Amino acid sequence: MRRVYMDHSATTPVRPEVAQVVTKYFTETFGNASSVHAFGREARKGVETAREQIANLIKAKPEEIFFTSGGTEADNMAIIGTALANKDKGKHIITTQIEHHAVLDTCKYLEKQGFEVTYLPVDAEAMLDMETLKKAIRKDTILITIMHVNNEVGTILPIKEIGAIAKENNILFHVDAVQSFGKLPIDVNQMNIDMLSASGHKIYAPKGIGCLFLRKGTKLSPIMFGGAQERKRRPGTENVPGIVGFGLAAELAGKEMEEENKRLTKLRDKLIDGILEKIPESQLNGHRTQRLPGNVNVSLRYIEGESLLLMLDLKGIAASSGSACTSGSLDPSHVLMAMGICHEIAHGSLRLTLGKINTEEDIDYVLEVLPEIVEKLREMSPLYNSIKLERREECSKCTLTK
Amino acid sequence: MRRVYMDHSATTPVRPEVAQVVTKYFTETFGNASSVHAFGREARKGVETAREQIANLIKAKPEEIFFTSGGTEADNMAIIGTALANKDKGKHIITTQIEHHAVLDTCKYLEKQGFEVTYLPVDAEAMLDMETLKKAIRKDTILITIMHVNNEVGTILPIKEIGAIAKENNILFHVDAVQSFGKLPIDVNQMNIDMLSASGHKIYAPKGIGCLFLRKGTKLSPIMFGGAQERKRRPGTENVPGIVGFGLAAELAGKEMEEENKRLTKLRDKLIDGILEKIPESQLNGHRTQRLPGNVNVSLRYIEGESLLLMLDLKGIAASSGSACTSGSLDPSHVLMAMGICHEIAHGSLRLTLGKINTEEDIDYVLEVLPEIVEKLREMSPLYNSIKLERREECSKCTLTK
Amino acid sequence: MYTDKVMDHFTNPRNVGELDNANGIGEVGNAKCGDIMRIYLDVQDNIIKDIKFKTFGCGAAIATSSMVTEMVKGKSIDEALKITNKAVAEALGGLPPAKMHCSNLAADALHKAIEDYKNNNS
Amino acid sequence: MYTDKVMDHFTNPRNVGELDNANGIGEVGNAKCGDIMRIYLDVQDNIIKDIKFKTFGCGAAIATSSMVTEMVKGKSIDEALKITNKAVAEALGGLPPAKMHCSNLAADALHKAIEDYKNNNS
Ligand SMILES: Cc1ncc(COP(=O)(O)O)c(C=O)c1O
Ligand SMILES: Cc1ncc(COP(=O)(O)O)c(C=O)c1O
Repeated sequence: MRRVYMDHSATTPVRPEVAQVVTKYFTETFGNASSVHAFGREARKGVETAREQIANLIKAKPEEIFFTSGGTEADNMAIIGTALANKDKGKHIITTQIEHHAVLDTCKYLEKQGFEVTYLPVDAEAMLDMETLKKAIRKDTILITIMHVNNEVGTILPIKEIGAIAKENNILFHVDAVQSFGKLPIDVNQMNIDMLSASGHKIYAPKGIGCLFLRKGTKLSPIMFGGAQERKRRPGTENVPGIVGFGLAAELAGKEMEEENKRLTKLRDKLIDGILEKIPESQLNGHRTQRLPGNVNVSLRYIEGESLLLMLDLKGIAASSGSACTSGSLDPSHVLMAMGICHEIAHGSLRLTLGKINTEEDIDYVLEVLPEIVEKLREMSPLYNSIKLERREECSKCTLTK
Repeated sequence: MRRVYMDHSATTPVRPEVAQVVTKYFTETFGNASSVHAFGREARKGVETAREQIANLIKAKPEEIFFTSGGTEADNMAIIGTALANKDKGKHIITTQIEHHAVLDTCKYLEKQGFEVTYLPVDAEAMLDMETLKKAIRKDTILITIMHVNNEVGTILPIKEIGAIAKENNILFHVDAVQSFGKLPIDVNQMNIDMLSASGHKIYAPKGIGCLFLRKGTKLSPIMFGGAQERKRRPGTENVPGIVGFGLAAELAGKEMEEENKRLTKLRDKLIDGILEKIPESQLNGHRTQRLPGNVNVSLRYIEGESLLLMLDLKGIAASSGSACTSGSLDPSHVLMAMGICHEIAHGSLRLTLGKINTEEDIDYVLEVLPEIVEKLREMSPLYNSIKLERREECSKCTLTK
Repeated sequence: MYTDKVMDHFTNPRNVGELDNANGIGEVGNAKCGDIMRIYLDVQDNIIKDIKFKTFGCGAAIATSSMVTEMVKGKSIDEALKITNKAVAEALGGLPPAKMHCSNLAADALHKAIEDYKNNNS
Repeated sequence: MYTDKVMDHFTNPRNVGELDNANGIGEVGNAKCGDIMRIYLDVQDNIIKDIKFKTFGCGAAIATSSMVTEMVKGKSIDEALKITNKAVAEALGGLPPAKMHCSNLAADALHKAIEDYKNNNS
């Protein structure tokens, strides 16, 4: 059976060049980077080269990069670290309703610790309004934390404008760039970013490695305690193979970005247009143009996301959904909810995220298989074609008023 | 040049069987373990198999194992998590003076948060006295956190006795087993352990993966926030390749433990006896018999550890030292200090930790090279053979009174 | 995640559709939660002569709907009333823990349909 | 970590030893901190005719000791007094940041030895 992986925003395979170097650091250059001896010094060299590669990609200085165990830890470090280090200055944090849980749940934790958090609403395309942001700023605002690209619907947020506003108001600015790092150009200086989170496994490096960019001079309280690694900011034996792999993946991503984005945008648009054309009562979620090149997110009315994923899976297609049944909670995606999409339609959302390994044939295959599956599930659905449909009120009732 | 790696307590190479399976999970079974589709389900299967492998090694249940980014995170999770979850019951924590910084610095952080910590002294062999422990217990003691094997001097602490005392007093017991997991038999039930930290890279698995055993029903406040992974106890995309590699390494370690320990004990004793015999004014640090099979820690008077390491390194031998110059701080090893060893002698400490890749020839090589190096450095040392030696008082002055 | 039996009923659901001559219809769940099951009954002399379902929901929801229709087709309504959600899950070889409540409602829908039939004929 | 020059002076230290006929001896550091440098001078007509050192300490401590002896051998004590710890580090092609203070004391030891010589001869 043909296997088509279209879940690159969830995770990516490690690319062969990276797998090779990581393996070398597993078995040959395996030293502890803190050791004095040659095994240690060789490992240290790999770590520092990676730090440069990562810094280069976002126009930072190598000494501003701190390696973490992934995007979640980087988000926690930045947000909790800033809150605790600046709690004497103020207790107010601004974020959005569409952040990843690594940001949202961290903010909720801080609320319990006495901080106040404003969760900015977004519009129907998951876009943030700058006036809304400006109005939310208070005298005691110590941090703005906003994602660059939304992981579900792919909308690209106006980070540069947000950075300018943050700077004007002298507020620290953290960007969750887990979905944009290595995929979109980032310049931490031009964009006035003070902190930025990234994760390796989204750009063909291993899982379990990420980093935080922390602008020189930015105060941060640590969230973990122990050894003096990462200039005393992140304790624990450095994950040298992961770091080296992440560095190489970042460098390659930078080199290939422009061309790969052209390719992915073409594939993405073909897929979006094909779905909207072939499947009635389907809609695109997220911004049509301010959108990550590889992201397709559609809602296919009258059907539920998990059963859709299972059907696709039986045809070899790997995708994801914002349905409650795949989120582990009772509610569908908080992102789709924040965009004002009703529960029923949110449950029927489908995310296809493209990457290096996808070809035009993959797109054709999905466009061949998906309409049949949707038709089959709709035939089973009591919501579809039902004379009783008009009587239903859930959709109007459940639409969250933002 | 012959290369002899004798720093296995710092880190180990990934063993070939493990490297192979990890690479497979990099490029083939690369899915996100939380995904619904086949790529995700295959990854999930790997994770759950690993959880069983780890649980088996310490006689725990699979659902009591939570994967972390390493030993440091597991220590932080256990200690901070227990403190915060039980702060209404009491504010007192008991640990020892010879813990790893991942435990010590976490305790120091908690002291700033209003907790009280007793750091138990140890004797000249880094052994803990049970009466001292019993006396330290207070009505408001909520946690005892004590390491199984000391990472510097290799002394094996009486975990079973400590566990019995903890249980008798109804106090939670956390064990930093980073240096014993996979090397010594552990039974969390027999030993009355409630929490236990382990790390992959000490047992031939990759760096950046570890775990916390958490006895069912034990309350723990989280230290990181985000996704619902690891049954909501540890957020972030699971490091599937690392987890799978850690699982396999744990299983293999369990299978090979008895035989490998016999082999390592023989090599260790040959090395200890050889050094003490060939090098005058040398001493063994740590317990002579209650000692990790692969650990050799000696002090070679009149010389300093870093220069000793450099000399050894030039001969291809990788080792470590408790000297200040290798610890990143101004003082030599806090472990040697706690054992009452004077600064001067602590600076001249040398740790050689043996592992799978070491052979009897390696031991012979070190026994050939080390005495010459020590002689050379002593010739340079103003402390050696000096008529003024008698006048020096540092040694008596600096010996820390415990 | 799902047993082979669940996947079989999910991919080849039995008795999908509506019954024009239904004399009992039952529905549980709502679109907000992502699950709606509707069961159509054709009851003759207290025997379930025909049964159909339509379900909006996850794999477990569809499989349990299919399974319950198969379990009661040809049975008396008294027998059908004895069938529990748990029995349906067991007949499928079990469901993932997370699915045990939210998507395991097919017996409820069946009972509602029988109730509806009884109301219609009382 | 260390430059080639540091490693050269560390592995082949110049002027190791003591001088029986020393007329100036200087020592800095202490064993507690893990660094002791002792410098022996044989000064004749204000010229450092011979110089030796003994050092207990890390690689940087040994290399700086060796380097400083080479830098001043044959020089006048006035010239020698102008040599700073920084100059010694530079002559070695630099030292790791962590080593800049703690192990970079060789010039201090030299100055102390010269002082000792002056005291002995005043
Ligand atoms: C936007 C965003 N932030 C944070 C994360 C968390 O990253 P990680 O899984 O590496 O912890 C992810 C991905 O899971 C993400 O998409
Ligand atoms: C006893 C002990 N505890 C904790 C740690 C920390 O483990 P890790 O480096 O995996 O964070 C180590 C090793 O570095 C150790 O030896």
